Amino acid sequence: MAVSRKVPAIIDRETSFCPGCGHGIVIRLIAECLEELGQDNNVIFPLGVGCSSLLGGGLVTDRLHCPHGRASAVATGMKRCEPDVTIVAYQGDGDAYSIGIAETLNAAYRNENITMIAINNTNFGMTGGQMSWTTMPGQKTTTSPKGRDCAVTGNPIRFPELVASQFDVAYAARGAVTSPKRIATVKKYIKNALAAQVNKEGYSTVEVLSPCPTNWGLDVLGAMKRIEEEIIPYYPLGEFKKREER
Amino acid sequence: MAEMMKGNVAIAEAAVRAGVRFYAGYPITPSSEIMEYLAKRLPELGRQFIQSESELAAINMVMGAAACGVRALTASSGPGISLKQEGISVLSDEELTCVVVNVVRYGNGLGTLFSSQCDYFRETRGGGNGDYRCIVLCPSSIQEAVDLMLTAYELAEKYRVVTVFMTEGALGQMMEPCELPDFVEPPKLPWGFDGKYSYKKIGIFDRDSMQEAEQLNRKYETIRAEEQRWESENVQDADYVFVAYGLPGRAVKGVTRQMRAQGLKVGLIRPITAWPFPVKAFAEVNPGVKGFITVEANATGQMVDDVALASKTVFRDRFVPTHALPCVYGLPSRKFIMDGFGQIVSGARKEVY
Amino acid sequence: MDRIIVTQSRCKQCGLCVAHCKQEALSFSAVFTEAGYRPVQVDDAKCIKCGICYLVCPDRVFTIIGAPGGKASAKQSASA
Amino acid sequence: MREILFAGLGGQGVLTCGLIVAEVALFNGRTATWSPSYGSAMRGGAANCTVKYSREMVYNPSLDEPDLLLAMSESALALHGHLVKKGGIVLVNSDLVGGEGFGRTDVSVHRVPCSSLAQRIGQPKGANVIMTAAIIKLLGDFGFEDGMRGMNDMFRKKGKERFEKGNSAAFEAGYSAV
Repeated sequence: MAVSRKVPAIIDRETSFCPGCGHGIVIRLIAECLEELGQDNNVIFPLGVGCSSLLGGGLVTDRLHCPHGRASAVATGMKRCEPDVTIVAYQGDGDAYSIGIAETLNAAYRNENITMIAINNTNFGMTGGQMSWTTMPGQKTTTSPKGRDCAVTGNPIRFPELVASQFDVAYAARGAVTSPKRIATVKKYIKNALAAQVNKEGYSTVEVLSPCPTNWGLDVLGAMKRIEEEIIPYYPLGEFKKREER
Repeated sequence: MAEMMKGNVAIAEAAVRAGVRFYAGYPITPSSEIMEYLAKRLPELGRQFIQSESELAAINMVMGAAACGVRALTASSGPGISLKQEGISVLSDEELTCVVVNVVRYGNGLGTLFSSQCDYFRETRGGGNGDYRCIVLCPSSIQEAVDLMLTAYELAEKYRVVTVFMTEGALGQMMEPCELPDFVEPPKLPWGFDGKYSYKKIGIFDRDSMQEAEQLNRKYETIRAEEQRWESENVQDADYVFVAYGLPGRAVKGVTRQMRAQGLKVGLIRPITAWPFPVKAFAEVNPGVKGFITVEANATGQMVDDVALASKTVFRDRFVPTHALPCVYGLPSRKFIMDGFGQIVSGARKEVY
Repeated sequence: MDRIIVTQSRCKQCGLCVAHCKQEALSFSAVFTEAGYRPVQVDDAKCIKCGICYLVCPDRVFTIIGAPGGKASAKQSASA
Repeated sequence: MREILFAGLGGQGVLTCGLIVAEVALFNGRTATWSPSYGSAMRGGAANCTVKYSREMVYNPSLDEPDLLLAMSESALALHGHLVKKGGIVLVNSDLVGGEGFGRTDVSVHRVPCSSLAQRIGQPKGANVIMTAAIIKLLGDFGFEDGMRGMNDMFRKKGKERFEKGNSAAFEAGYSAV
């Protein structure tokens, strides 16, 4: 006997992401978790600018395209006015960690009771694969044509570790969507993050390592392999701040 | 009974009474008393106050609140409002509503703390990218400011635009007697998010920007036609009509009344909406008027452009010279106005347009 | 009875499901979708409705309907 | 219309002094404006405010040509002494202001040692109230009773009636000092 698996109604439409893009997986996981927590009809998504904003067309919920990088500030305004509605800031690494690092960090700093899901694909996907603050050392992008030189650009940022170690947040984790097992783990993390918000425990965030086959110039499976072999060693998976520690 | 109140405090309390449920802001002289007051006042009423990390974050927090359909407020000054322009443009694009108070101070860049009207261009033209307009209210007394605050929200919500409340450092800092308006129950606006997708807002990629642009333009045309506000006096037989708003508008009113008493045929138009600019006020002006004179607290004479355009609109068949008397900052003294007027009448001072 | 529904019109031929299907029940169709992809198709004889394809699919292509009793049988290839 | 410039150093109570005069005017049926210097000027040690009151609207609330200057410090007098209207009044805190370098003969100068007077009557913080009363008497628009009642009304509205006795004593002292 098989277990029924049906795409949640709030995302049951086509997406406009590239083939093999991890966004589609993560969004489905968020929607499943919302459904399981009884929040799928009680949610607002402030969306980042970049590929994350393509979620707008794929979502049948309240949602707002925020100015580039500001989703966590917008989320803050929403949460303060609708404290019983689940607020999910959905952003990419360029949005959340590069242009939006101030707003993103400050929401964590305030321990704002929101959830920020960041898709880390180590580049600015929508604008053509430019370097972001999570681009790997040596990674070639359209704006680091000789490979990222960290002596000049700084090192890739590890956001969940940063907020887990420096701020009083409720939950911080990192997962990857490279295999069914890892996807199941990401779902567990996202559910923890959303549950923390529903229980009013404070700021929760999950970063998801996700492939960008188009800009990486790899096929889908090759992109997944790159995450396993190159990216996970730099960006360890796991929970950096667990709910039960509180 | 009217009580002595500080401008910024009165504006903040008027906002509370107009149903503001959310404030986010960042301190900057000369506007800070607004947020200091609301830091205490809003939580008392179970409403929300956030000291944000920047003006940029503040306007985005306001955007979040506005998206949830509450009356939201932010206040700042010169450079702080510059940082808010991105958010104001997005709010305008999403047809979300809020009030942005600019307690104007003088200067480019970091500027100074002196009271001024140097942000006229930015507020009336829009400092962010795109094709939008904000309604701009410019009170000339604390009483007028508190009376306009509810109007600011009602106009914003009627047209789904941002209202800029353009006041001046001196008005924010001064005290004068003022009677506060009654309390309004904070509304939940019908387009506000509730988490249940009951208002079917669509995403930016689903929208038809060309069609929207036409609708927006029609909306702005309606505002232009319906919402011009001004005060004027002695314009029907005036040889010269002064145009001034805010505190300088009030100062010029006193001087033109004195000039009238001395037999000089001068009048005054005091815009209360800087956008839409009160072009209609010019239709009441003496057809034989010899010139318009703006008195502005900036260096370049900014409103003079709008006055020249209004003059062109109304006096189609003849050229009426438009002069500017920019006093840079502070308030124009009687002597400044009289000297400038003398130069204009004698021809020693050339018109701008 | 258990069923698997494949909404082929949504498929972008990324191949994640094909790669992860332990039963080798998934393959690409010879017929193109309107978007120009050769969508995934399921060999119902091999499919055990385990749901791995649902889990890895970024594009909402799969639905698994589990039913008590009865043998897994009829495949539905829905094009929405 | 009356225009008064209150100038001194931070902590001398010049802003409050101006506010009391404005409130007294309001209490007695006038309208009034109170405009402070603000911002970074506050940090420099100097403090001043302009009060205008009138039976009709005050058009221009900012500093123009004061009828009376209160100079609580030497620098206040040096900075603002030249602004006073011809025939106007300059009231100085003679405990701190020597009067050297103030060459005007077209204004009447009144000297009140308000700091020491405040100490003497046991109201060490009452120097500004002393000067308030002196200003009200010098301008002559409001009588002793009207001034006193206006001041006490203001402090009552602020919930500071516990200072009423002390303030009244300082007011009386200031009123008799000019």
